[in-house]
Amino acid sequence: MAQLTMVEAINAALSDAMQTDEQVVVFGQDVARQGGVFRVTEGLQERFGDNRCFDMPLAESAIIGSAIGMAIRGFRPVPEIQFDGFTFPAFEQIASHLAKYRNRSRGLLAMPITVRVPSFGGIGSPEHHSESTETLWVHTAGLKVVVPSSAADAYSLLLDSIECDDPVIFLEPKRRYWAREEVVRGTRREPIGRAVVRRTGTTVSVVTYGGLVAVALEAARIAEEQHGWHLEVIDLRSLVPLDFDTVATSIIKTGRCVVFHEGPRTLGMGAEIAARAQEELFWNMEAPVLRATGFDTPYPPGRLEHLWLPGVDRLLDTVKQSLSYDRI
Amino acid sequence: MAQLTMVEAINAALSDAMQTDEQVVVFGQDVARQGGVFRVTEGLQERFGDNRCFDMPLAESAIIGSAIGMAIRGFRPVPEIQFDGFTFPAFEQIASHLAKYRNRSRGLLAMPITVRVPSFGGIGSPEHHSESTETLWVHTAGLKVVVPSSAADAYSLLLDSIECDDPVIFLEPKRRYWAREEVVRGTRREPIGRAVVRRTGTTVSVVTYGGLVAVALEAARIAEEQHGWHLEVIDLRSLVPLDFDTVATSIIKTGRCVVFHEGPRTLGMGAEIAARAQEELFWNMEAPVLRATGFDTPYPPGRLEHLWLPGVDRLLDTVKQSLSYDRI
Amino acid sequence: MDTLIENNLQFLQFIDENGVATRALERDKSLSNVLPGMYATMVAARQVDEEMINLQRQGQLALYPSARGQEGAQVGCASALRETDWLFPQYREIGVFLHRGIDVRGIGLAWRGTWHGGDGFLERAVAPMSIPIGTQALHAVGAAMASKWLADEGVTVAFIGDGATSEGDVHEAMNLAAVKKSPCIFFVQNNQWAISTPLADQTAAPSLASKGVGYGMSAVRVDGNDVVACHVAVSEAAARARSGQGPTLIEAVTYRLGAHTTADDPSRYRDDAEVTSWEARDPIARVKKFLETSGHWHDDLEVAALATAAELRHRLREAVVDAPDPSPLEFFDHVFTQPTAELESQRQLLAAELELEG
Amino acid sequence: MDTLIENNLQFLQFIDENGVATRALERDKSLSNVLPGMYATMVAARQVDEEMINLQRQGQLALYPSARGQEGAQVGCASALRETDWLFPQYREIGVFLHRGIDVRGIGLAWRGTWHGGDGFLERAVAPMSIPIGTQALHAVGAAMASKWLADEGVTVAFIGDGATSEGDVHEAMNLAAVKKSPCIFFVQNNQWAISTPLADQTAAPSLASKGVGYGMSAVRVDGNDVVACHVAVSEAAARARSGQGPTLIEAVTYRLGAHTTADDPSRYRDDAEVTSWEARDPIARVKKFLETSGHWHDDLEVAALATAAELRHRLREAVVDAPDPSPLEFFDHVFTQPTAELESQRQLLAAELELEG
Ligand SMILES: Cc1ncc(C[n+]2csc(CCOP(=O)(O)OP(=O)(O)O)c2C)c(N)n1
Ligand SMILES: Cc1ncc(C[n+]2csc(CCOP(=O)(O)OP(=O)(O)O)c2C)c(N)n1
Ligand SMILES: [Mg+2]
Ligand SMILES: [Mg+2]
Repeated sequence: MAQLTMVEAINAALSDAMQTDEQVVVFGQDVARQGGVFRVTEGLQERFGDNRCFDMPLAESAIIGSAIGMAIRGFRPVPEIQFDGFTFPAFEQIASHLAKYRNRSRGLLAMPITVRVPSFGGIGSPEHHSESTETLWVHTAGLKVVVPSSAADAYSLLLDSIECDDPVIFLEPKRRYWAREEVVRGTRREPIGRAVVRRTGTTVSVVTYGGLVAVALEAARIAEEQHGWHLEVIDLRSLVPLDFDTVATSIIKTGRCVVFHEGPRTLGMGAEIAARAQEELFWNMEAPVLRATGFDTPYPPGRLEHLWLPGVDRLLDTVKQSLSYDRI
Repeated sequence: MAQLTMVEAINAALSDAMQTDEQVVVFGQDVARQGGVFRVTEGLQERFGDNRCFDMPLAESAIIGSAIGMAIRGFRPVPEIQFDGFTFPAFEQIASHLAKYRNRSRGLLAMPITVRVPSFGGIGSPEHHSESTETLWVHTAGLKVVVPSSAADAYSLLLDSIECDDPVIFLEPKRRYWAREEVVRGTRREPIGRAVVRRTGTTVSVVTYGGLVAVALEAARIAEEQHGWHLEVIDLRSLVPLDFDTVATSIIKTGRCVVFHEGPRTLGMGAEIAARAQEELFWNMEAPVLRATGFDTPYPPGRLEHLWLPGVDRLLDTVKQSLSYDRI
Repeated sequence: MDTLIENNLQFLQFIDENGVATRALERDKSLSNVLPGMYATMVAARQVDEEMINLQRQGQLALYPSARGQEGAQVGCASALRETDWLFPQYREIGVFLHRGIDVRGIGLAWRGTWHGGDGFLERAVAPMSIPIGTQALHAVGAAMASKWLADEGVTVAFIGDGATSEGDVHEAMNLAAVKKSPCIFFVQNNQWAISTPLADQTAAPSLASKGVGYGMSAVRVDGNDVVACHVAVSEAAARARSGQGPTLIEAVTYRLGAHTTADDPSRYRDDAEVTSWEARDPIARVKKFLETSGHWHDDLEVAALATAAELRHRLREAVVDAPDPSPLEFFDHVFTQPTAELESQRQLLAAELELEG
Repeated sequence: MDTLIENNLQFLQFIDENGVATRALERDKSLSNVLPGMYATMVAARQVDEEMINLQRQGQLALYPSARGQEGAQVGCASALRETDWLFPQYREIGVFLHRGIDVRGIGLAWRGTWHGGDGFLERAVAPMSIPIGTQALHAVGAAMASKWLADEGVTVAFIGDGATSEGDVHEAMNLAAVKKSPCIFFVQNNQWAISTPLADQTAAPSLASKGVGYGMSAVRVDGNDVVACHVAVSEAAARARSGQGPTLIEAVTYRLGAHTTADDPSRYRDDAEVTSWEARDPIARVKKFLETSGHWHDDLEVAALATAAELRHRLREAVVDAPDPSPLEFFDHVFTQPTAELESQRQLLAAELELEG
């Protein structure tokens, strides 16, 4: 049992998947010779050879488009897009083909492709390197969307994603890349589509995912200490499928919910969770679902991102606001 | 005063804008020689010459990317993307540049570009010709998103969009292209950012836009006749800026709201309206905001689209469900 | 191989528009064996094309893009490949589909709007028709890369149009294929038009084949209305690809005799005279003349070709006219391997709606 | 114009790596007037580059992509243009920025992460740095189209890298520029690497200049470490563009002597020997030698160049070290002409947060 960073855990998952299944191929920009700009794919080319792990020309649409061709011939591609913002040149291949091929072929053709994307902000990157892209994929029917929050979860969810016959957009929170956790090679955690309550509580349900799970847990600790609030923290883990049951169970208990995500607020995941909560739990809500999120502005320059990103304070302010709704 | 189709009204707006402002240029695939596959741009090249209205090679990213370059040099481009689904190859230029240039230049550089897109379903088109793309643009900070519902509104909103110094994604509901309305050249209606109550009522607020406004009005007529329900029908007209005040005023009156849009339900505009309504009008809601929408599946083949698209029945079923919530 | 060009307008042709051989048919024998079959498929393609247009006019199909005039390019190409070679069509490849033996039913139903992508394609190693222009070229390259790893000697073909060459995806595809030496053929049907946009507004290149230079890719320009030239060019390209020599770009110079689709009115943007001049270069008439003058013709050939074509037209009509629609509940079946809970509940909603309606 | 090539490896060079003239400098006179100035700008670029790296190491900048080794290409290009010609850089063009007189402050603050895109660019007809590879090439074409309509004799330059040539946007840009005969120059700094990807994994083309063929575009391959060759090639291309003869593709063959950025460790993927061999071809040393041997050198030149460079380093350091951040409330100012109601309320939220924090 080893304490691995998320980078190492993802590397381990790729390596295990390639070992288990010869159809798994890993490729992208700078993934082979260099082992990835974050070293996530380090050593894979040496170990599995040029045909299983290779570099691609600087062309994102080509990375996804050729993966689709490989999948048609029975492979299980795991392409990497170097950064969140560079999924955009591949948007057409993802939305028009990756997401729709199974449907177009009336179920005959699977698209067992996992698109790995180092994602989200928090590490002071230049423009276009800190985008929250999940809304794009969640709204596009036909894609699964997985967002791990820790090393062990990343290991398990990535193996699940690669084995899954549906296309998965796998968003890796860069800011958690170097956080360590015990990872047991070969064991799995909850499958894709299951949210996990990371901390139980009774005051307010905090629904989050990815890099903000750790922030929410920290906020919950502080809230308990300073205010005596018992926050329940739910890690969604996958946004499609969405485990709304786990969210609902929590809300039924607390009556209150704050969604915590870092992308822009309008039509971020908070909107969908809020819509679902009031639709399905109208009589259970003691307060509206509130959103602690990024702003509806372009992602800011590195020096200012800490003020843009929702952190402990914005979350606790929002929790406080939720608590300001009195029972009638 | 003339009864114009929406196609004619848009053509009139383009023509008037080009007449008024020499910086307005119109271009895209098949817009010049042929006058557009829907004949929206008919006659513009003859009238204004090759430099003001011209055809482009088959490359959507080039259409938007070059528009950005023209805007940098002071022009006011009005590019057309031939169909909704073909905005995807231009996604990067739209999301990474069109939406962000003003911010990147700290306000120095405006992007007075109006991207016209024949949009949405309902006319039995092949795959990729019936997409509802609004979520993509609404979630991307920096874009205005305008969706006219009728000929006269299209005329006025398009002139407003072209005059506006911000980038506008102008989504034209193809299914209303041939519906006629009286259009008074040279006069304007409510500006971008103002919703309009198309029919007043007290029972339930129906919030919609684009091609579904007419369907909602038809449903309201039937609802009144058959059930004695008085539906209030709100036409949002622009999704960014969103006129939530008009929606709120209506909900405060009715206590109930159904959002009616044709794209997939998850993270469609219904999610945002629902989230906002419960956040801001928690105590006013007598029922949750419900959604009558398309499904979370790829857009279906032409022969089945009438069963996929939300129509009068799905809307009235949803209204009925809203009314099933009793006051406590 | 003397047919490959590097940046010039050299134009590979074996049979000219009068049906006269302009170049020695090295493989004369083998070609004369297959040419009658190719002729029959071209005739069938032309006839099925006409039937599709009729069916569209009768409201049975939503839309149809005619391949009239491009049968030589299409059948010449398809006939030079193995059945197992994966093909990635755009949407106008009726000649390719028929050569591969795809049931007209599955093609017709796609254009009826019964289901996207058609039916019976994958079983014949043909990808479903691809509407977003140029995108399928990348799928062809990925499949070619796969063939190389599988060492199955497979070749893939990306069918693209002159318009498609302007799209970024086609560039990325050609570049990738050349870098990876993938066994992929880019078969461009340069039919001179992309809807209303003529070639001159699409590119300033001296030829589309000349684009091969900038990718370090073999390229050849052929008379696309000469089925033999197309067949030979693709045969050679396929042989090269199979032997590890990488991709080839083939520009088949042809003409779209009909409208872009049944929704299009080409009189709005092009002269009749141009169409007439290309009608004189018809790929079908030309083979027939050649077969006649070269002594390979016999009337049974025409009779058989027309009979097969008639049968296909009949079968198409039977399969398509008033064809039943699938259950709309199928919407939810093919999104994922298993529908999500959310999809399940949406299915129930639709099921309830359908029940109400009876 | 004899320097334009069509598909070959011809390589335009005036001064070789030993500082020896390899070709008659036709414009000998005028060049010897400007060469000392170009030398000074190259020295300044090298020095500012070093200061940026220092500042990054000291935690004052978030990141910096060194242009070491590419000064000849950059200054040679920029010096051949008018001040009013619009430039569309990628991100590594420090030599271009300095030649244009952009304040080092505005460049430094961009890499500090104070504001995206930098400051002082637009005033000098330079677009903000563009991070998504290849995308800015299309902006350059649009601006060139605008210049043509404005009849302002303007030329635009798209700066792209060898890696960028693989992106679809660059293809669409070159094709569009050629079709519209736009006054646009595609200036490719082929520095052999795209992060860890060497040219051979990026393209199979015989040269990047050869890509001009498939667009019907003039193209030339120059020694990118020879500032004179770059200057001449761009001058000629600009003259062609201004006289309505359309775009030109210029491949400047150079080398990225440093890491991709300060976050990169090139020892992971390339040999020191390769770097050493290119160090011998340094563009700055070469001009100096040439000036010396051709009798244009005097020590004041070096003194003045170093003094200017030192001043720029100083100014950069002053401007950047512990530079204050803008108010985060500015987030809401530049999204639209006027903030929407929703943005207004988000601004209030942030203002309240900031107040709480004191
Ligand atoms: C990405 C994209 N943009 C636009 C269209 C609309 N469109 C359909 S066919 C066509 C022209 C295609 O021309 P070409 O590639 O020459 O093929 P042809 O139709 O001549 O066979 C266009 C612009 C599309 N289908 N996809
Ligand atoms: C669309 C896109 N994909 C990926 C990246 C990540 N990236 C940054 S620089 C770079 C290499 C660029 O190479 P080249 O064009 O040769 O320019 P150079 O860095 O050598 O100056 C890559 C892949 C990016 N910025 N944009
Ligand atoms: Mg064509
Ligand atoms: Mg490079």
